[in-house]
Amino acid sequence: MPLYHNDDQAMLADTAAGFMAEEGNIAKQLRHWRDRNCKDGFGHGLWKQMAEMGFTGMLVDEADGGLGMGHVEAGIVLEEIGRNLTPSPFLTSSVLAATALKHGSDDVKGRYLPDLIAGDSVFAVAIDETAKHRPSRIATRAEKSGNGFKLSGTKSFVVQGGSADMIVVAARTSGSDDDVDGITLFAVPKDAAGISHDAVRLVDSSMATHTKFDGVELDGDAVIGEIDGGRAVLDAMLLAGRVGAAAEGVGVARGAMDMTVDYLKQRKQFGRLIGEFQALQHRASHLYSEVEIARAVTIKAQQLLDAGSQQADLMASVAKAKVAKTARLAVQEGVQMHGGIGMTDEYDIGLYMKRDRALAEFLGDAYFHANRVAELSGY
Amino acid sequence: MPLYHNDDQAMLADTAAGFMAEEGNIAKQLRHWRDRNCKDGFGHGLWKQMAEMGFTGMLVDEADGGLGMGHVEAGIVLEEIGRNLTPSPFLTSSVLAATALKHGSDDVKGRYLPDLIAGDSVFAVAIDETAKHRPSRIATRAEKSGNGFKLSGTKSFVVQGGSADMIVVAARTSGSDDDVDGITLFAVPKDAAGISHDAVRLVDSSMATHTKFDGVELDGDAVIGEIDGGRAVLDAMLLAGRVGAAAEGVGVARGAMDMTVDYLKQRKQFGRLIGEFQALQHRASHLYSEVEIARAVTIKAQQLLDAGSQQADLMASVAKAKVAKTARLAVQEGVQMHGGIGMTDEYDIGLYMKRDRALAEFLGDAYFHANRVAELSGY
Amino acid sequence: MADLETFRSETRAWLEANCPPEMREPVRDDEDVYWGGRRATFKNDAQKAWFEACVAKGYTVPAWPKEYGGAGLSPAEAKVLREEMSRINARPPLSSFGIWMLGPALLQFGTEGQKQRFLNEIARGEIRWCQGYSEPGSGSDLVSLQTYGEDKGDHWVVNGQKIWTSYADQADWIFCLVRTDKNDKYKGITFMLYDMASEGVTTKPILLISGNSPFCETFFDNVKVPKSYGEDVPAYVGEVNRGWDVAKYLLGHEREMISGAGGGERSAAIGAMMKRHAAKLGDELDPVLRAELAMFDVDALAYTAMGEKFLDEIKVGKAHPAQPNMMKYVGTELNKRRHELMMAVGGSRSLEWESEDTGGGKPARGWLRTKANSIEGGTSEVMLNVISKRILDLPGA
Amino acid sequence: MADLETFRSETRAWLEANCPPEMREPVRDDEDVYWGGRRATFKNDAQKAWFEACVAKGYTVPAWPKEYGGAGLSPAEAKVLREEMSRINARPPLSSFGIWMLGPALLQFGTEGQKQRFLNEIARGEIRWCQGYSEPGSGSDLVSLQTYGEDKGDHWVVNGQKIWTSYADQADWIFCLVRTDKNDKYKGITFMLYDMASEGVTTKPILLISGNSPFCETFFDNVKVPKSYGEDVPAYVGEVNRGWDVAKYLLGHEREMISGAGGGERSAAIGAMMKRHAAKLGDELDPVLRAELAMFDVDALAYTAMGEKFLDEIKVGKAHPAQPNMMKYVGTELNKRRHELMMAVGGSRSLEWESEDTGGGKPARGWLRTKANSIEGGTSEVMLNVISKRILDLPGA
Repeated sequence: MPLYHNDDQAMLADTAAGFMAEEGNIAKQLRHWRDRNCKDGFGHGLWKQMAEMGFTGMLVDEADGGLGMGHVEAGIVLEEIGRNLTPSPFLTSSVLAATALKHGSDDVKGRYLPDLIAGDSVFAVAIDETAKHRPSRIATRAEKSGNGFKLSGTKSFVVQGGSADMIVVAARTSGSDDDVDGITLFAVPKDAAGISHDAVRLVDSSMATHTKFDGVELDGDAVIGEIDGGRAVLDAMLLAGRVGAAAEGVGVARGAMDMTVDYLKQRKQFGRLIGEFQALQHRASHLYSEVEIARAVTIKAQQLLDAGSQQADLMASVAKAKVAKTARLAVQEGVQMHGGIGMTDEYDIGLYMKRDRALAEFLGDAYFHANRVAELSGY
Repeated sequence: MPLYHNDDQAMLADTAAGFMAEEGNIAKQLRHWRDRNCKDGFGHGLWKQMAEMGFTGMLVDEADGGLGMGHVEAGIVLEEIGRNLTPSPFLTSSVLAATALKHGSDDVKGRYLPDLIAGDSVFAVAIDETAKHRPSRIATRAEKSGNGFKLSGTKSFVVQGGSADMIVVAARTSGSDDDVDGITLFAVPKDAAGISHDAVRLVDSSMATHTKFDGVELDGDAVIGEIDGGRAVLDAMLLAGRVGAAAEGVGVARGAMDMTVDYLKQRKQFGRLIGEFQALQHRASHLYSEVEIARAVTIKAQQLLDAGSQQADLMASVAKAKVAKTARLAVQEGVQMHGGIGMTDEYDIGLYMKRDRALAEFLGDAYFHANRVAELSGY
Repeated sequence: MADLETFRSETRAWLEANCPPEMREPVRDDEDVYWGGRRATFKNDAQKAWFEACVAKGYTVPAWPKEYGGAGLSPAEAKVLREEMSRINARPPLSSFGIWMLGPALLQFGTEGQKQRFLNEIARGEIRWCQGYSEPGSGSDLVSLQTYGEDKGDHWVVNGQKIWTSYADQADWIFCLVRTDKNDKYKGITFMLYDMASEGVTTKPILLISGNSPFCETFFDNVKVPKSYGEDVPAYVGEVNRGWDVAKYLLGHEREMISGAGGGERSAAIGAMMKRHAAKLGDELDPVLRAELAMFDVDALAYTAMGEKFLDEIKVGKAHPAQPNMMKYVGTELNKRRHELMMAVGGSRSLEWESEDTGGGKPARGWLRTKANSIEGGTSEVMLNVISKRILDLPGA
Repeated sequence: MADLETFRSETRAWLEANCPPEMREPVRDDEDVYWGGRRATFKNDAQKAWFEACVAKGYTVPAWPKEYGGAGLSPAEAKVLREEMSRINARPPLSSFGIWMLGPALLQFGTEGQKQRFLNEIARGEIRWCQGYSEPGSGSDLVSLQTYGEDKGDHWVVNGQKIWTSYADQADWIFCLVRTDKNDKYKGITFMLYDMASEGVTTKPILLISGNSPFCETFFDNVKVPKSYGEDVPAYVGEVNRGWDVAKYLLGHEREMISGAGGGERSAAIGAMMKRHAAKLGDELDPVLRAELAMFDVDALAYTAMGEKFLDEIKVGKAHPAQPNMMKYVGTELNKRRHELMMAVGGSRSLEWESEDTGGGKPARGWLRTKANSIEGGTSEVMLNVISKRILDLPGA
């Protein structure tokens, strides 16, 4: 498969770009909700619109009411989300949770997917337990209890945890914290008895929770996939999420770069446009190169994932790391080249810097994934 | 103590700079001996001259016939050696071996130091056993045998191993390869029975050997310091050698930088001096900053070492790593900014690149020492 | 040397007697810093007592001459005082741009009358000053400033706009670069001093990405500035139209100050601290992150040595006059890198913007704050230009 | 598609029958490469047999038309041939600047007579060409070249000096940029073709830091170059004074080739290989070095994907015309970094310059060779300039 968008994908990209620029732009969404101190961190109206466009269920199989599209397509939407810094539960609900639910029984799918696709039900995912992404260690426990389970433990960095209706929780049903096996995934209602959320606003104005499960009682049908066999579901979910986060990061990088290159063509100092200064030209051209490459490897990872390739896992980590490094460079160069006004809240470039920080951290940062690339490569 | 040269040191710096530029310059020494395919890798005439100036014995106590100077002073000479790429056994003989011999008995000192100081006897040191610097692992063994020892093992990267008269060998007299204790240092005549040298020319035209000890019989008085207590001597020798190598590296970096900045002021392209291009200006200015810093921390390490501070070990690794990174930058920018002619043997900038490579590797590269900084800092 | 040791023990005793325990705690928020000025209030009695003791002793500006409110300490004595204050973690009794910026300019260029009046006001914390340099169109290219003072004989009428005026909304007076001759770019700027309460002065705080607003936009709408405030107290420093000399001197002084600060918190290695921080978060350092920390520590510790060398050389006039630009460049870039790494170790916890656990988002806000380091007081790009020109002597730089 | 599969199986059979086993081994040294030309000799019979089989089949230049010595393969067929050759590690039957550089220029700009003569000579390996572009004073600024051809009616008299002429001492003919109008910088250069055996041509090999001498200085002392070699065979490509168009085309082609090569050996991850290499040396990777390798592999694998995307986009005309500059810039900088890391893993062993264990210093010489990557064919700085101008459209770029 050639590493560029086919005609259908190019059309989708046009649609997504137009829609997100119009409806999801920074003034209309990020600043709007932030300045109102919105506790959800995103606009439900836009989310319903995205559902109407079919975006919310694009990764869900057609048989289950979705569009049956792949990660290249989801990445197209995510890149535009990134470029516009649009707050939405797309990554958590439509990529991570949707991927997990694919592994659920027909019963599970029937129960959750229609509302997810309609945008009526928002999903969060609860994976991390410390301040860094360590999915190999899961201490949250679900003990057998009657026909169901009792869930206890604490999860961190549950993005949309406060406003979501359901939370996909990775918990341990057997074995010890560092075991590969013994994981089970559960769909837990946000308001279940024994659950408590400590909602925190993050640097990018998104909302996340520290969520505590204190003997939360769950029916057996809350299980997604196999009991004790959840590692595969978790891995699939992480893989989709990482590739998705990379795509959103490409959008953040491109948005920051475009804004900065535009600024270089407008701002004058010392009687010249600052874009005339060769030192800045070279840095901008280097940044351009890195962004192109980050985008290429992200599309590569999407295609491998869609093709079910065993290479997808490695390439997902390459993409997540490369994008994290590149978007970081883009926002740093962006703020520096904007000079003083880049430090003001009035200009958008700082918002890109904040979003990059939170997005890069989500599902593993550049260091985590570079290390993972080494491990997967056998060194 | 202020972090700059005092009047005596400044005077020494003038002397050393003048002497090395006159007698030790690239045409007269490095190219001269290299183009004659000299198997010693350095000129004995210059070495005798350096002895006459007192350089060879500058670190040796006055009571033992030396100048009783410190590592700041040795560093002054080494910086000029580095700047002129002067091949000489100064680092191995007058820094490493001289430091080891300081720990020897009066008998040992009396036997070796006069010739060392006179420049009549050249010393090499045999530490590494693999292609990387791993002084924590010493497998070369010296077994008790009568009144003396039998030495067996193989050492690599023995700089000046072929032309030296004596080799200081770190060997194990007890314990296992990775033990801290159980090391003993020996002064071994280069031509002892059972010793064989595989001399190789290195990229910088210096000569080193793979040296094999096959049951080499040594008298008890070959021991430098205490039997089984040689780790302290080895550590002292390494410390002095690393600080010395850093100083030489500063010279390499400064030499490469100066040559490059000069070139920026001479070479025209596109109708302008290339030094007018802002992208190159910024890179040159960044390089200048790094070189200044590398030099500062090297002097800091020298002063701490001279003061017998416990901090010297950490700062030596900081200096060695910082200098390695900086000199690498200097030679890379040097060759690139020289363009095509930078790739020719006719121009000296490539010689700096070659020397930097060999020097940075000696006694641990930037990666080794950065890791050591982390370990010494407790992480 | 004996004298210095005497001075040290006296100082130690004086500090023991006069610095209240509450003033020996690290500064935790803005209220812990006393800025002085007409509208200033003390946070508590300890802050007031400490400030007043220092004013009486001349220790708000210890190295200034006694007749201007200082203690007349020699550089060596001033160093001893700094060391002794640092030993007990004593807070600065007074912070102000008067002390850091205007004072040094007046000491260098001021008339006796100006020094008597303004330096004493500063030393006693009576007047809080702000700085009016940058304008929206002139950041790095400061000399292109447009704020214009029309000469009306005994006064100027000033019109224009400044930006990045620190705490202008809380300041009493401003030292301000004003164009007084439109025909000469460099020799047409006057370094004026005037009251922020003058009619026609308005300020508007600038919200930064860190969520703080330490800077303002400041507007001058027909502000009347008298040319003199009394005998030997002109309303400008240096000469009319020669304010650029004063500004350049101060910019150099500022860079030196920023770069000199490199010896302290900014340059410390962080790896070990980060390991402990990770452990506190129930975590350990990723191997690749650990390696980045090691590489950072090498650079940070090397820069610390450079800072020491730089200060040693400054003292004896050995430092290249443009060296502060190098120090500022490297120090600020390192500090940005430091906070990037600290954020990485802190992970999702460090992303929190308002939570109690993070003291209201201190890690994130601090991290964002560092991004201004390489912009304010001369951008990294300008620093590199200056090094190219003044140190490397590159053509056309 | 069915046709392609037929072609594939035919090709496989043909290769099986015609490519001797000795020609299926990796290239180990210069002698393993056959460059053709008047003075060429074969290393062994296998090399000769393989070369002759390919000439007969048109496989020295498979994508060229049959009438010019090629096999007339379509791009898809050429790709199949490349894949099948690569499958059995078949060596290229013939290497030459005629194939890589002059051929494409003639196919684009040549007369029918030139194509008939010169392309066939190239395809059959009869004439070995070298390239005369750079001069001592004009490297990146190629258009400032000074070698001058004085118009003498039916011939030019060429005087001047070229540098970096690859293997000029072994070449038969040169394609050479010569100034023919001193009044127009761009429109005063002619792309000439002439015999290196002409009177007045001398060459002097340049010793490189790697110890090799693939390049020469080439001097022209009153060299007489006839304007025509027969009917429809002018001694220049394109028009007189319009050689810059040809050169620009070829430079773009060269960058594309260099950047396209990124898909192969250059872009592969190296961490795992380096771990094995360290183990072979009785060692293991330092943790910080391992981290650097991991960061490198991220960049290298990402660049591989970019290489793939670039080639895919080139095929359908989607790539930005200046994208080869970006590929060349990143690919060459990555390759330099790769060799730095390989040298680090190899430690003191990799420093050896002549030893048998290192095949005569292969690691070190290879490492030094990579330093030219970012200089030859347009420096990294020029690449960044081009990106600034043609892709980012930055002012004054």
